Amino acid sequence: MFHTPNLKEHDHANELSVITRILCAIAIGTLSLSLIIMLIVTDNPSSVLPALVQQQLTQSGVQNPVTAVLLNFRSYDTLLEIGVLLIVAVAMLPNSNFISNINSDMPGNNPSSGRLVSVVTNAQVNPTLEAVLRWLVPMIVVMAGYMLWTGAALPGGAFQSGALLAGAGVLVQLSGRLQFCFTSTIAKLLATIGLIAFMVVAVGVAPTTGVILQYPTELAGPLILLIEIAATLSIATILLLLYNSLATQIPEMSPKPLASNKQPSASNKQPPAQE
Amino acid sequence: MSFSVFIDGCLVIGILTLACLCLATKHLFTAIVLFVSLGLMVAIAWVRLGAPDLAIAEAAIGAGLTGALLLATWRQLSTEPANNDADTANKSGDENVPHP
Amino acid sequence: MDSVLNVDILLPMLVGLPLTAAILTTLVKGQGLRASISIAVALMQLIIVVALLSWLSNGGTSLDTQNQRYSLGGWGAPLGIDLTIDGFSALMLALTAALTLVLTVYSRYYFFEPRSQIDKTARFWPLWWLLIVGINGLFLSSDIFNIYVTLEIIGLAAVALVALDGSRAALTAALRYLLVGLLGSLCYLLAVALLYRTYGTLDLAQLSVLAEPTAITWAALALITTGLLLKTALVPLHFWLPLAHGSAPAPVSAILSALVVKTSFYLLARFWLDALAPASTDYGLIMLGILGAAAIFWGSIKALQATRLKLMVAYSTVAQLGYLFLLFPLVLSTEDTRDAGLTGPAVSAIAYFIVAHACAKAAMFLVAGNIMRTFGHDEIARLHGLAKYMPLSLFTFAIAGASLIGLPPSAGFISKWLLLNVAIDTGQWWWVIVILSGGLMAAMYVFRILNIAFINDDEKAQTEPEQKPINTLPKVMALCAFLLAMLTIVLGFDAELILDLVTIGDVV
Amino acid sequence: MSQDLLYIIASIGLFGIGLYGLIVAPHIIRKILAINIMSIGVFMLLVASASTVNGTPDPVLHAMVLTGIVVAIAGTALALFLAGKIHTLGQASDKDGH
Repeated sequence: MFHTPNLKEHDHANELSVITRILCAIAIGTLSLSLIIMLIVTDNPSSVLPALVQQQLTQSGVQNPVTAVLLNFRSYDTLLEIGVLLIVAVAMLPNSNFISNINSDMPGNNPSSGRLVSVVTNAQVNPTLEAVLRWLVPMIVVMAGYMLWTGAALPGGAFQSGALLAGAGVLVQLSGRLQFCFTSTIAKLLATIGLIAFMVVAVGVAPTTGVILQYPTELAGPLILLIEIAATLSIATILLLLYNSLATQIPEMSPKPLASNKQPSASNKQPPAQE
Repeated sequence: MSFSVFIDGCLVIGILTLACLCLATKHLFTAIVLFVSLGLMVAIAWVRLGAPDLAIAEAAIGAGLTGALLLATWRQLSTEPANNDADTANKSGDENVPHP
Repeated sequence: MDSVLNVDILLPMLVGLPLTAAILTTLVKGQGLRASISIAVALMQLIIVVALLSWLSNGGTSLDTQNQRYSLGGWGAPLGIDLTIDGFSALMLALTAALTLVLTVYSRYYFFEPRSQIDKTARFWPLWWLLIVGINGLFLSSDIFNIYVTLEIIGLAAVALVALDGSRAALTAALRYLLVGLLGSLCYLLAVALLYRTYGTLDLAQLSVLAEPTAITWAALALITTGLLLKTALVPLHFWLPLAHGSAPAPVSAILSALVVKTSFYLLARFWLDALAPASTDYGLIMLGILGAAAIFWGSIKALQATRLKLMVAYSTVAQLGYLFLLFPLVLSTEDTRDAGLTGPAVSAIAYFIVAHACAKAAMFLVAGNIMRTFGHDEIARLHGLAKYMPLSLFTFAIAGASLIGLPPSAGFISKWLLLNVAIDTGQWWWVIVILSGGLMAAMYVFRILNIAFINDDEKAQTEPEQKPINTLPKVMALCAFLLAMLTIVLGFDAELILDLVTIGDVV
Repeated sequence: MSQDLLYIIASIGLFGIGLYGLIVAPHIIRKILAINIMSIGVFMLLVASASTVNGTPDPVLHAMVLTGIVVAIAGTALALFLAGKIHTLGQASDKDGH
């Protein structure tokens, strides 16, 4: 904890001695046990909030209580939440522009200048993954659209459909056929569209209802759907950007191509395939 | 009533053992795989606790995307950085995992 | 229609404005444009805060508490999220706005490299404004889960800013800072879970009404304290701060030391004295005081041994943070202020100390940045004869040092004077010794630098080659540091400005 | 009622296992796994206390956990990114203490 974490797999540099490990284990064990006992003993009075949510649900414009809380009652939290995602996206952004000018001088890859998605010409395509994706990606995109739409009434919503779209993007990138470059202006716009839509709606409704982030009741449903669509786009773009800047950090200028087929990484449903 | 407690009991034991194994295994790749399966078990736990929204989010983000990010970084950490000689560059992760 | 135009719309504007600035600076191309947007937004933010303070000070006392709350989304406290402002948070917001303006102007020149290939400002400005969103959001929020989200924003933005210049030392320091930050936030989130289970509400005001000293509340308070002590870097948990603040770019380490570390102290004060006051035991308060005293001694000793100027200033932050934690024991024995929340002589003394330390520390880090820029290094041993080349920066360093030590004309002196008064009034004379010895040790490590920089003793001059500045320093950067140092002197003379600021807005 | 008891024990157990793993494990990826396990533990406590309400579970807690999951992946992604950049910067691993 107090030393810099080391990066080699089997590097036992600053391994804690056995005694300190046991002491740590005992200390953490007693603390957790006492916390568990405390939690079991005190019977918690049920909070007033769920009843309040049920009451106000009719005016919130959506039927699904979780979406109502996320995008209407506590919408300020979700606004800051997308801000957190934007922080990490910006922190990892320039790395991809460093990579892109490496790829651009690679023979065969057309320079991925300003375009978000560009086809990789002489990519080593993974045939099996390619065949599966021909079926899987359209289904995921339709599923994400459905998830977004039913978010108002059934479990679903912006975060889930954004994650699904990002999963589809990860699979497409793994198949090697397409290559994403996230320094293009379209990518930055997509990453910030969620925040922009949220801010515009939040300030736009203020003159009519007198309070920021308070939607007029009859317009609440459509406004929430508008915010959810924009949020889904920006969440999907940012999550894909996170994967892209981590996965393409290996500078491809190594002369020999990497292992014959790219290791099929975790598709978003089943655990990662075999080695 | 006792049957649902049995299911929850198995789920909880499964989750706790997966967590311990995930942190105790020798190889990093196995730890990441165990973590992804832990994420899926927790998604089932959310369904048992009556939170389907969270189950979808946990499966998609907690297990899927976090697993993808971890594997991408693990693959990068296991390949030597390109600045030293080129021939080690293609020593991709697969070789050095099997032999400890 | 008219209700949207009354004054308390300023509260959400304090968060919305930096957020729009962050979005704009992400999308806009060109370093110059981003810088001019940022300076304009910093000016607007200062104007908003001044308007807010004037509304609070004249309308403050007569208003009931309702008007200082702004319930976002119009749903009211338990269901929705409220933004509240009282004297202490108003002062912190004013400090944030002032520092942001000066540091934005400084960063405009610090990061301006027209020819460089990797444009750092594309990353710096959005992260800078998202950090300001987190800080303003935290000082305004009165919802414990919302505070968790703002803590997370501040943590991640600060880590991304520390890792900005990409050197190996900066990246390792940023990684350790991130791990510590995540651990602190998780402890805080666990405490939020415990509090919600027992009291059923997330709002601070309702919590302070409902809280009673049960085991669960004490456990939640203990978790909040460990989580926030990790983020405030009090002595046993301070290991990440010197490297993180030492290896960050100058304006970043300035705002980290002056503001970010104080946000978690502000939360600690808010929970211990206001929200969970019934659950705060006397031993806990004294414990925090003892940890503070230990921080003063440990930080000062390490500052004396530091070889690099930025590392020394970072260790002096660890030391000065110890002073802040003297608030807890000093509040202890004056029974009447115990339940008055965040008011009383001890709180106004500490508030004054926060302002004095913030300006002095920011000025010192900017001077260290200037020296680093002109000489390419900041090893203390090779700084001798510096005064010939950078007289203004050294003069600024001297004034800031005077405020840290607590010499008469500076704001530092007034804050220490107030602290001493409170310590003597409450009859805890041992804190007097701690305060005075802390000032003495601060004097030792500040004068050590000044001695080397001004007195170019002869035998050292022959042995080592004369230090030549490698590139010229834009005038504005030295002036920014000088302005901050002058602020401590101005505040030194006009003590009433801060003191009545802390007490306004509180309905007695 | 006993269902929540199980999950409360599991949540604090996960928090403890994660904390132990974070302190003991030297490698950065194990530390990140430990932090993720701790956050799963905290979320489990939140969801377990949500379902004690008879009938419909408490949506406010579910919204909080959803926000927490997204914050967790943001933190993890930044930590992995920093680890990756340190690795690509080269071998000079300085063993500095605090």
